[in-house]
Amino acid sequence: MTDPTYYDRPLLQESVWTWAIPAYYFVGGLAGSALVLAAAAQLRKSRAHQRLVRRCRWIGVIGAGVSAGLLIYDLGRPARFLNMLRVFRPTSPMNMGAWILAGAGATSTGALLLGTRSGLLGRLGEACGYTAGIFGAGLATYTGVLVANTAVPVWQESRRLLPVLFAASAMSSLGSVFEMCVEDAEERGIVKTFGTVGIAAELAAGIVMEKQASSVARVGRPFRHGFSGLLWRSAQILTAASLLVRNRRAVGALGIAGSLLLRFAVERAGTASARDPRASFHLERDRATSP
Amino acid sequence: MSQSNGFSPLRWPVLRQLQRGDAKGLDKSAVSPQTESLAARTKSADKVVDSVCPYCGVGCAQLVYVKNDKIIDIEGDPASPVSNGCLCPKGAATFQLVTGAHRVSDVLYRRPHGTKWEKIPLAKAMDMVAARVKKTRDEHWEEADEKGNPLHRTLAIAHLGGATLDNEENYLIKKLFTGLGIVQVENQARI
Amino acid sequence: MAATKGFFTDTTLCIGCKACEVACKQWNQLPDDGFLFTGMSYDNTVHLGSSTWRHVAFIERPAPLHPQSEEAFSWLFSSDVCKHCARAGCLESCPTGAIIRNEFGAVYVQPDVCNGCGYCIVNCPFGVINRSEDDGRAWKCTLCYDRLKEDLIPACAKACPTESIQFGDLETLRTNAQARVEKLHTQGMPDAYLYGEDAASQPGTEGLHAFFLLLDKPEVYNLPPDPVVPTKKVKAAWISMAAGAAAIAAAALTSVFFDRGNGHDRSHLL
Amino acid sequence: MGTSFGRGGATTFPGDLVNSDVIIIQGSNMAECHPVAFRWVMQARERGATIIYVDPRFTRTSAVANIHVPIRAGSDVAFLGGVIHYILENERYFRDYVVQYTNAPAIITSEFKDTEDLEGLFSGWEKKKGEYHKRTWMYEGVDPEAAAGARESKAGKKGEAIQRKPIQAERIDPTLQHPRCVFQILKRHYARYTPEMVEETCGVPKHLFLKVAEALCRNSGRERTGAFVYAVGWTQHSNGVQYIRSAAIIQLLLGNMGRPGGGIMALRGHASIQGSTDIPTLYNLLPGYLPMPHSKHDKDYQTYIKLNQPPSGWWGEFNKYFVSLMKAYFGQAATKANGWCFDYLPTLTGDHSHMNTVTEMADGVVKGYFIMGENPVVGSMNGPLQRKGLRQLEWLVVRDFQLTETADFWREAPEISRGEVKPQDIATEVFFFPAASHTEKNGSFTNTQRLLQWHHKAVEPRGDARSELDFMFKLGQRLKLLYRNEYNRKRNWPIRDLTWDYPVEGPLSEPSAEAVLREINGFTIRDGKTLGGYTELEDDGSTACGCWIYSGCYRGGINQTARRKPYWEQNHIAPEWAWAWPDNRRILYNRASADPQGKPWSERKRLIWWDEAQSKWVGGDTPDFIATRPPSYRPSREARGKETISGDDPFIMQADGKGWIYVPTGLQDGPLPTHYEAQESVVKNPLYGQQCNPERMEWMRKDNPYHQPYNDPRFPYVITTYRLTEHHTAGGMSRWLSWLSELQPEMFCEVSPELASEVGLKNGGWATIRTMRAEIEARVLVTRRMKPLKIKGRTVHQIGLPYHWASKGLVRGDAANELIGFVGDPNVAIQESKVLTGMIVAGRKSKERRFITSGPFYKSLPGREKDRDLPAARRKPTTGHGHKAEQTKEGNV
Repeated sequence: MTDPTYYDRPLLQESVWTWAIPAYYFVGGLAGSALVLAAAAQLRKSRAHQRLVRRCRWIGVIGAGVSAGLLIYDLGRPARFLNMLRVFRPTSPMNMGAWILAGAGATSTGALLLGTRSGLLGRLGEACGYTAGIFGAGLATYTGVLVANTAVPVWQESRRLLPVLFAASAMSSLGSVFEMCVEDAEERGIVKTFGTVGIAAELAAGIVMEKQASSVARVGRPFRHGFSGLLWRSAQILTAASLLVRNRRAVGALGIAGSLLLRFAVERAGTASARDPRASFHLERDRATSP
Repeated sequence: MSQSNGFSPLRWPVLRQLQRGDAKGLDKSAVSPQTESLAARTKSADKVVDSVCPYCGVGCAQLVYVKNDKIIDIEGDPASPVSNGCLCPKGAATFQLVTGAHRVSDVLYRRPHGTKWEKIPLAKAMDMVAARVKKTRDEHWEEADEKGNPLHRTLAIAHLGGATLDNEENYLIKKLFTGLGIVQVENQARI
Repeated sequence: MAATKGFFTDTTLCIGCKACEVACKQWNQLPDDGFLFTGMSYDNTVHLGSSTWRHVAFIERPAPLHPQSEEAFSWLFSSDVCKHCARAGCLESCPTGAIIRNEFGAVYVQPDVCNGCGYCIVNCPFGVINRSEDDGRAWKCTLCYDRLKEDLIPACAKACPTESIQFGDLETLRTNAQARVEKLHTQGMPDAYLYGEDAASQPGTEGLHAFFLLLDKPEVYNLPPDPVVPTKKVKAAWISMAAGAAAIAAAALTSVFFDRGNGHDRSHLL
Repeated sequence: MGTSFGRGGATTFPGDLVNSDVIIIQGSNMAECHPVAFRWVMQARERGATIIYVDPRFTRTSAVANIHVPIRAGSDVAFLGGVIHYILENERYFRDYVVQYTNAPAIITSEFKDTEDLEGLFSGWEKKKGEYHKRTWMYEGVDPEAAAGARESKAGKKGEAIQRKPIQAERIDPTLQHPRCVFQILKRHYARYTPEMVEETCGVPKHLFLKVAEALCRNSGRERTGAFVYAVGWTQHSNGVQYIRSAAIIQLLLGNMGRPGGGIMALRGHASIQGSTDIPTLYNLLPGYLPMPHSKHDKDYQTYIKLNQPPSGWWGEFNKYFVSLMKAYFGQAATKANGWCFDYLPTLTGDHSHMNTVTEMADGVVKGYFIMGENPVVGSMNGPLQRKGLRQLEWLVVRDFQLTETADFWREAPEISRGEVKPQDIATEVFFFPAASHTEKNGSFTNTQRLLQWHHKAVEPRGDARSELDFMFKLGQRLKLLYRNEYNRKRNWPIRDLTWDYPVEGPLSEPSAEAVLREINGFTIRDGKTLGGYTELEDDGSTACGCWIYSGCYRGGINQTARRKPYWEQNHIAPEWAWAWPDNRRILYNRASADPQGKPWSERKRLIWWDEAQSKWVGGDTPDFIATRPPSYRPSREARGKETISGDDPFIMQADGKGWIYVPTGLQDGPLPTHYEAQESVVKNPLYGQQCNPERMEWMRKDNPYHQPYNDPRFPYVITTYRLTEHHTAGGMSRWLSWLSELQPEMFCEVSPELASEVGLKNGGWATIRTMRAEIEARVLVTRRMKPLKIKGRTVHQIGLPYHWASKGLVRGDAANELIGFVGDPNVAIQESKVLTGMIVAGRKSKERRFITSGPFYKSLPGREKDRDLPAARRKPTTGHGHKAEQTKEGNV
């Protein structure tokens, strides 16, 4: 069958997002998973865990703040960032994300401020903590939906695993951050398990997702070719490497780099896919032929 | 800034969604004040003037919308049997042709051997041109040829242009130049 | 709510004059999108975008156009525009409510609300909407919403000299289009077909309010053969998200409750 | 067309094309250059009409036409001759129509010799003068001396030169059998224009040609009609008029004139190009196609009238039109005693058309130059020579919207950017006046269908911008002032007596355009009452009228051109929308839509008919006839003027009331169209020994060199130039607009894949195109729309060049017209810009000198030049400025 295009020009508009958005995927993920861990740790009322809780809350609060900053920075009209909360539009993952981020920011801050209080305020703080955990779980995963809910073939075809992948990567990145920056071996111990699970899941999810995306060869192409392919592979290698090395700082560094690179790889893959009219054409033809 | 986020608590669309029980917020609830007051700019025109496309010879009818002595829109006149309101890309660009920044609004003068344009007053320029015409005409007048055939003319002055001008303008050009004894009057009809 | 309006673009009547492109820019006062010689036949504006809301495609085709000629060459034109899909990706993905569906059934971007998040851009399966470099907002065809409010027809349809662009009530347009296709078939143009005229023919968008009569594969005109609004496929992603969230929670609880590092003892020692 | 039917204007209007059963578009890329007029062609197509398009290129018109015929540029006369041959051979002509309404039965003098006998020349060729003496082309029995009116001066425009001294056939043969009747001559003349010949001359495959001829014939006749559409693709040739004549002959043979869906539609490229010939800014005409007096012939008023007022036909009223014009010009001063100021008029001594003006300029004869709304440096031929001319001027006045290449010739030109010429060395004094746009002034345009449409002022012009009306009016006032003390000299009387008292209005006190239109319409001297039409004009000085054919446009003191009654409130002719000349007639010669007895040839194609009851002509259009003259009317022997038009003579402007298949007088280059090759061609004339039109205008000058007439090894390719939808002529109204510029942003050339591979051109890359005149560079567009043609077994490549760009504006590129030399049609002095030869190579142009005006450019070939002309036709004398014309002293070339 002939394979026509219009002078090989793109069918789709490519994303206008800057580096800030993939960076936000990472930071948001980090903050999100931190808040979940905090909420979990909050359940165990031990001083050791209190330290962990506070540290995670700090990561959550700062992370949420930085996230908001990155998002606003990327807007065409930053002054209008509040419009994100103008409507409630369930069809728009970005709108949902905005509410989640707002919620996570508010509750985690509340938890952080009230966490040490006693009495009613203290209990309110606790409640905030658990809610923040729930929001955090959303924050760490919704970006996967955000990316999947597009017309960009490679992103669309990654939809079944992208949120899981981002979730895993969020966990691993938290682990890595602790490996690198936290002296307290015990806290590290707790997070280590958390992170290691994440790394394993991240690697697994990545492989399966690439396979799924490539069920139409042309669609999965960006994972194997070009700059996006390079990023994608490097991300996997770095993450895997973080399991092998001994030095904990190195482990942390590799892990962070890995999950950061992962987000940029996904971003680049999308752009490459949007530039390739055949990706869309093949995907749609394939779907048309095999119902 | 001011017109940014339509975010006055009372007009907050989310509240409207709640009132309407609109779970998705895809249409009415999300309408902004500016959208509600949206209107075609031609609605506010002070006058609409009948005109004709200045490009090719088909003669498509145009309507020129004017507000505060400024042209705000030019489009086809649907009543025309010639064009039924249609315009080609050139005709559709007439607005830019007549209002564009490319148009010069000063009289410019380049003196002999000059290397730049100089602005001069319109009246002065007209006087200078009239003087040139007289001088050239007087110096290069031909009353009759060697055989005594009548000439009554000057070949030293010529004119070019007319196909883009109005009939009335062509009439005055031909009338005045003929009166001056200028014969080399030409236009795009031959170009 | 007024009757749903739309465009029927009949490419067999198009002469590629580009009056629609200019009439649109004139009415909407849009800037040029650069002066670039592309070498793509007579198409130098290439694609729809934030400053080009009508775009005429020029296709030099090594195939005959029956019944015009047996010779294996023909030149096709098609004036592309926002499809104002019945299920619109840009609309459903817009987080601010800047993009709405108006009383004419058209998809409209409210410039006073848009904050330029850029999400609609990756959500249009036709690559129509884009963000303006100049003012950071997303722009596309408005179906001349401002003109419709005054009962004026859109600028492009009004200018079109050969009625290739027809504007009107969607239902009427659909009937006319069907008749047109049948006529062309009897006149020896078996390739003529309608693109996206209703939900049945294009379930992915549930039908286009701006649909087309084409003579060749959609790809030839740079149109997707079977576009789907992203939200129709995203369910899997939401499930995946739930799973992911659950996984994090589970992992968190596990690592917190089953960690060997016995905090008690040490806290005693302190 | 003037010579065939009597009037130069398009005989119909685009809207009427919907009634056609077949439309042949040739010499016009209608869909691209007149998209809105093409609306009607598309509607005709949807109604089942066959659209046939003949053009060297596959254009946007080809894309939607039913049949596209690729043809070698410059071979149309051969193609149309082939059609005529086909019609005659297969007896497809509309016999009743031909016998009754054309001069086919007329018998021609025995002295006449056809191109068949003389290898491509007609009888009467005069070596000495280098032109024809037309006496031998005359009808038999008509005094040739009296008839040989046409002056040596090559003049007129688009065949609109009115015939001086027209005549009526004395002897006719209704059976069309007489060997010397026009019909038989026609048969012999076109005998060799066979399908095979068409194939080898035009490169049109025989089967395709036959398909076209058949489609045309099948859709013509009593029940069906076909129309021809042309534009400058036909006129801009060294025998341009004969292109149109060929179509006229076909339309007369098929009976397509004066009927709905028939006729010949001339598409004009400028808003008022028709108007600027009706009210001419042309040297050889006065308003209403009255000829400018010629120094040699029109010694005085009486002679002028004697030579121009025929005894028969509509022009029998000539004197009334002329006297009324002089009253409009000179008012009270024009009296019977002084011959209505006849000797106030300057006279002609030959050709004073644009190209001659430019050469005279280059030779220092012209000192001052006005240019209004035109950009000749880009729009006219041989740009280098145009600029050379401007450099020799003492003063130049340019009126435009912005500084054009013409206004800036002294600082921005190829030769200046190359340092061959320095601004400091140019002595020309230049005035630039900003012009008002059509939205800033009142006035009327006359469109391509002779329709006068008024446009109203919407806003005042900005700054010093003014209308030409205002400029001319105030220039006139100043001159009257300057001359007021020199009225003792007779030469200044015209200035003194010129009526120049137009009322002024508005904040800028501009002259009233309506007042001028009223003068054009005409009024009575005594009580200044506006006239209702030219039938009210008198030759006793009691009426004044600025342009007799426009008389009636201000009927009843109402500006008829401003009428805008919606089309849906009237019939398809829409007579109440604006006003058309003559007398608001929309389809000319519509008397021919009815048979000699006055009944429509067919109900399907009825337009006007004779109503016995009201005893007048009635129907959808204003009759182009004497409204109350019954079909049965026959003129008496001593009838004069209008009275000589009998009831069944549809072509009332013709002396004999017939459509002229054969033109006994009024044309310079022959009574019948004959195929000649262009000045520069790739092939030898396949039909005759005579290569080019023997009467063509040439300029033998160092700065206007020509290539070999054919097979010039240096210039193996055919070049043709044209416009695009997205730009307007020389770009003055489009290159400065972003909305248009982005659509076609750069100069490019169109070549076939075959040619591209032959010379190594890449799509999107650069190419350099050369002729003897100049060298330009352009981006390359490789496209299958350019198709190499097979001519006599060899491949002929054609190169397409749009001519919109130059050195200024938002989008730029070299100007195609730099390449083209001065060559002209003898009848109308229009230039040959649609076909020439040239060379194309890959890559950008060299940095060295590349303009012929800067010295020798190509080495001339060894050996003798190939002949363009038969020995008999050769060595035409040259005038002072290289122009080949009647004998004059050797010049300073």
